[in-house]
Amino acid sequence: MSSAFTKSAARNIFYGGAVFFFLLFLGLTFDTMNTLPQRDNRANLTESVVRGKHIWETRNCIGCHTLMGEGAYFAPELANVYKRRGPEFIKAWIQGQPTGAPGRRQMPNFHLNEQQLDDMVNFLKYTSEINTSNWPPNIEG
Amino acid sequence: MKYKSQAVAKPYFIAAIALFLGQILFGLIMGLQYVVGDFLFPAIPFNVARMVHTNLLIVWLLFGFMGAAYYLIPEESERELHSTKLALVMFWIFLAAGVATILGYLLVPYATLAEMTGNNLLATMGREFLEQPLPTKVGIVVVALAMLYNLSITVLRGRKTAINLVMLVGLWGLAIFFLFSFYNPSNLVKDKYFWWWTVHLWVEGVWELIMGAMLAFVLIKVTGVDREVIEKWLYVIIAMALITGIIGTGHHYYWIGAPEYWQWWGSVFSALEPIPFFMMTVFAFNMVNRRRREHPNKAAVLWALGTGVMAFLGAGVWGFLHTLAPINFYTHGTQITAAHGHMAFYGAYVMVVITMISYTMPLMRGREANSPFAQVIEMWSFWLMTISMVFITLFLTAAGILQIWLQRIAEEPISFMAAQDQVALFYWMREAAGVIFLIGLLLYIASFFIKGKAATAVAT
Amino acid sequence: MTAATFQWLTLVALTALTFGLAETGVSGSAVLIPVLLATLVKGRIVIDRFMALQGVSGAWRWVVLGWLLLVLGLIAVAFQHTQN
Amino acid sequence: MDIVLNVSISLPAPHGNRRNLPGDLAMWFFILAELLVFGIFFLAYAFARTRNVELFNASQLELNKLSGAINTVLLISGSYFVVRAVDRIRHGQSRLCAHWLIAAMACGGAFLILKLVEFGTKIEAGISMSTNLFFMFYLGLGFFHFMHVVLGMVILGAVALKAWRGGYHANDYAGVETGAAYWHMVDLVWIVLFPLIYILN
Repeated sequence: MSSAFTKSAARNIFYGGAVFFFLLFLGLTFDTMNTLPQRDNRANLTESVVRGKHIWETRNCIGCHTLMGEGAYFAPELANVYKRRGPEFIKAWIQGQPTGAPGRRQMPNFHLNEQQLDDMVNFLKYTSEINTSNWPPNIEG
Repeated sequence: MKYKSQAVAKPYFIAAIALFLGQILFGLIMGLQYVVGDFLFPAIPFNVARMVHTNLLIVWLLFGFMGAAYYLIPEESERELHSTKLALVMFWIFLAAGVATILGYLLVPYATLAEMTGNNLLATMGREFLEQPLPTKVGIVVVALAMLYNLSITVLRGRKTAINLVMLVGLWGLAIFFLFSFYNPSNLVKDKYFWWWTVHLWVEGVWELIMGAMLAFVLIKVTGVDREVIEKWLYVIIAMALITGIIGTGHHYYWIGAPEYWQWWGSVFSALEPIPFFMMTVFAFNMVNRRRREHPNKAAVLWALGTGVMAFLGAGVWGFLHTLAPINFYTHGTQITAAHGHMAFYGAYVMVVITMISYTMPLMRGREANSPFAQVIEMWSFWLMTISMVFITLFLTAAGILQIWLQRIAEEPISFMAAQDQVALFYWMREAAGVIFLIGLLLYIASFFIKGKAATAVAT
Repeated sequence: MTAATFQWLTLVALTALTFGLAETGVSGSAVLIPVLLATLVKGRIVIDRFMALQGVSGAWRWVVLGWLLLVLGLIAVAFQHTQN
Repeated sequence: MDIVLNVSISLPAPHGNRRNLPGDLAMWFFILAELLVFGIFFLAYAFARTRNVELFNASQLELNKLSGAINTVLLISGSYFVVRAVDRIRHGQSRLCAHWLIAAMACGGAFLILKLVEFGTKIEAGISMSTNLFFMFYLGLGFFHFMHVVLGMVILGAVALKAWRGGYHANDYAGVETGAAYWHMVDLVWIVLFPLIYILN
């Protein structure tokens, strides 16, 4: 009987396994893309939300905050901030930065105008309505 | 060093270490901002410091991978690099792009930087780890492609070994999956879904191939164990890494709006992700135990073994801790993630790059190993950095557990900022461990400047 | 090759038995235990005879048989659990 | 691992009447990983069911048990044919070996067709992996296993081709055993999957 451990078999397992599981991943991704319309709140993806996302990105908000748990862990989760604080609080908060309280974490002022603030709030509202399987565990994020 | 062109790795490694130092300095700034919130505000807000910290990490690791590739591929292929000049030109382009990007982060408001660099033409900025301006991203692709051309030609015309093929596949994968960083749909769920195709498929996919190839290369050199044995184990280990890691991407899809079945697929596959790391640890120790020679570069051997252990602890154990969906429901987006990220990056990628540097640098400087004294200093730096990283991880884990309890589980959950105040003590201790890490790194850098009688091979 | 043919026919017969049991519409332990036992026998035949792991040096036979026993055992536990 | 590494470094002579592992060790690592994944999924199914018994029982009634049983017989037969193929190559009969392998692949092909019909009716009924937890397992595991049958057929095809061209001999047929081991694993997994998902309630 031939017991063997050959490099060629190991190599074939590597290439075959990698291709196999990548194809499986593509299959699952295909199903995911078909399922997303029921979950990703795309119906409310308005022009304003798109502008809001752009502001979110170009102010590098993710450098301090998390959004759906992803980002930096320096400042509060914002995917559900619309539900936690409401639109007016969010706008006032952004405008009121930095607090200047000594020793406290500071957020820069981004000098957003009224329309940009609305876009930002609309983006956060859209985000808060994505189906995240009940995450976060509670309103505190 | 068998081929003259291998020396092109030297500037890559020097740049890597210099940027590593920068990364740690900004890490310390952030660590302090965690407890003294207004430190350096508004000169360097936290988000800028973090961007510099993480981007420097990525860039210096890429420098390390590239340097390693330029060193090991000629040696494995048994011929000179296709074009040393191209490799050098790419080095300067990449360094200039990297430094310009970091200066841009520090000197220009991010929104202005975005406008200046064409982000309105193709918006790719402002997403975690992919904050680089468009020209930098394009530059990364250009440098990567030029390198791949250079290396692929070298391999095609030379000897093909498991090590140079795996290295090449890993680097090609790195370039290909980076292309997803250019895809930024306004649909946030899709954005996040494919963002992970760069981030996860890098660090838990193709980077593991690069890491495996580098480790295998050094192990062959320092242990003298038969290439055949090392190469087939390399294949088995990286096969396991991809079998578990590709679908393991699912552990990032639990709470971002993707279908709920990812909770099952992600949990099952990522629960198995520690296996390849465990195999790598056992592999490294086994090969060193059955070594056929005593390599005079003891520091390199130490780094190689350390990589095995710390990668398993950081990526394997700390990853497993919070990868199962019911646990991740509570730990997602807390200091637990930070703890895992720190030890995994250090244990897997920082240490493997240093292993490679530690083995090759003396050779490129004309000796088989550094003087015993220089090696002692280097080994001190190993222990200082490694142990302080263990403590950073432990403190962040403690902070994370307390944070989760206060903010997410307690009867009356408190707000994020209130919870942060409660865990401040752990942040102070983390910062202290970070200072030790910096001392370790400074010792490491110092070890390059220590002269002394060159060691000669000792046979036992 | 008569042995393998016999094993093959055993496997087919056990599959028919499992299917027949399900068709009778009985449920609970009456179906759980015989079906799991039939599965155990089928799995053993495949592992020891078809995969030819019986008599192989080293731990491989027990690794694979152990997998079968563990999985079937825990399935039994889980299903028994719901019946109480 | 230590023991295994020993094997790899110096192939020891078979001790006593013990045989060596049939097929290549690398394949057995792959098989082990696959068994782990399937095993965890099976247990996840069994324990997820304990919290959703009614849902699982009700959804299970919508499955085509007969199709599942026929598929079991197909895979068992495929496995048997592969055993015959290994036996033939042991006698140096390359062509007969290839014939048996092709017969096994035909069984696999029939399995795939039946499975596609099963999936087709479910998809037409608007059922997907997100319908409920039972169908997540039924479709997810079913598709995962489906892909394994495809991979198994690719492997058998490669082995059959090499056998047909006379690439194996009576004293050199590790490749046939390697392919056979994978195919038996695909069978073994289905032997557990069929009663678990189609029958037990």
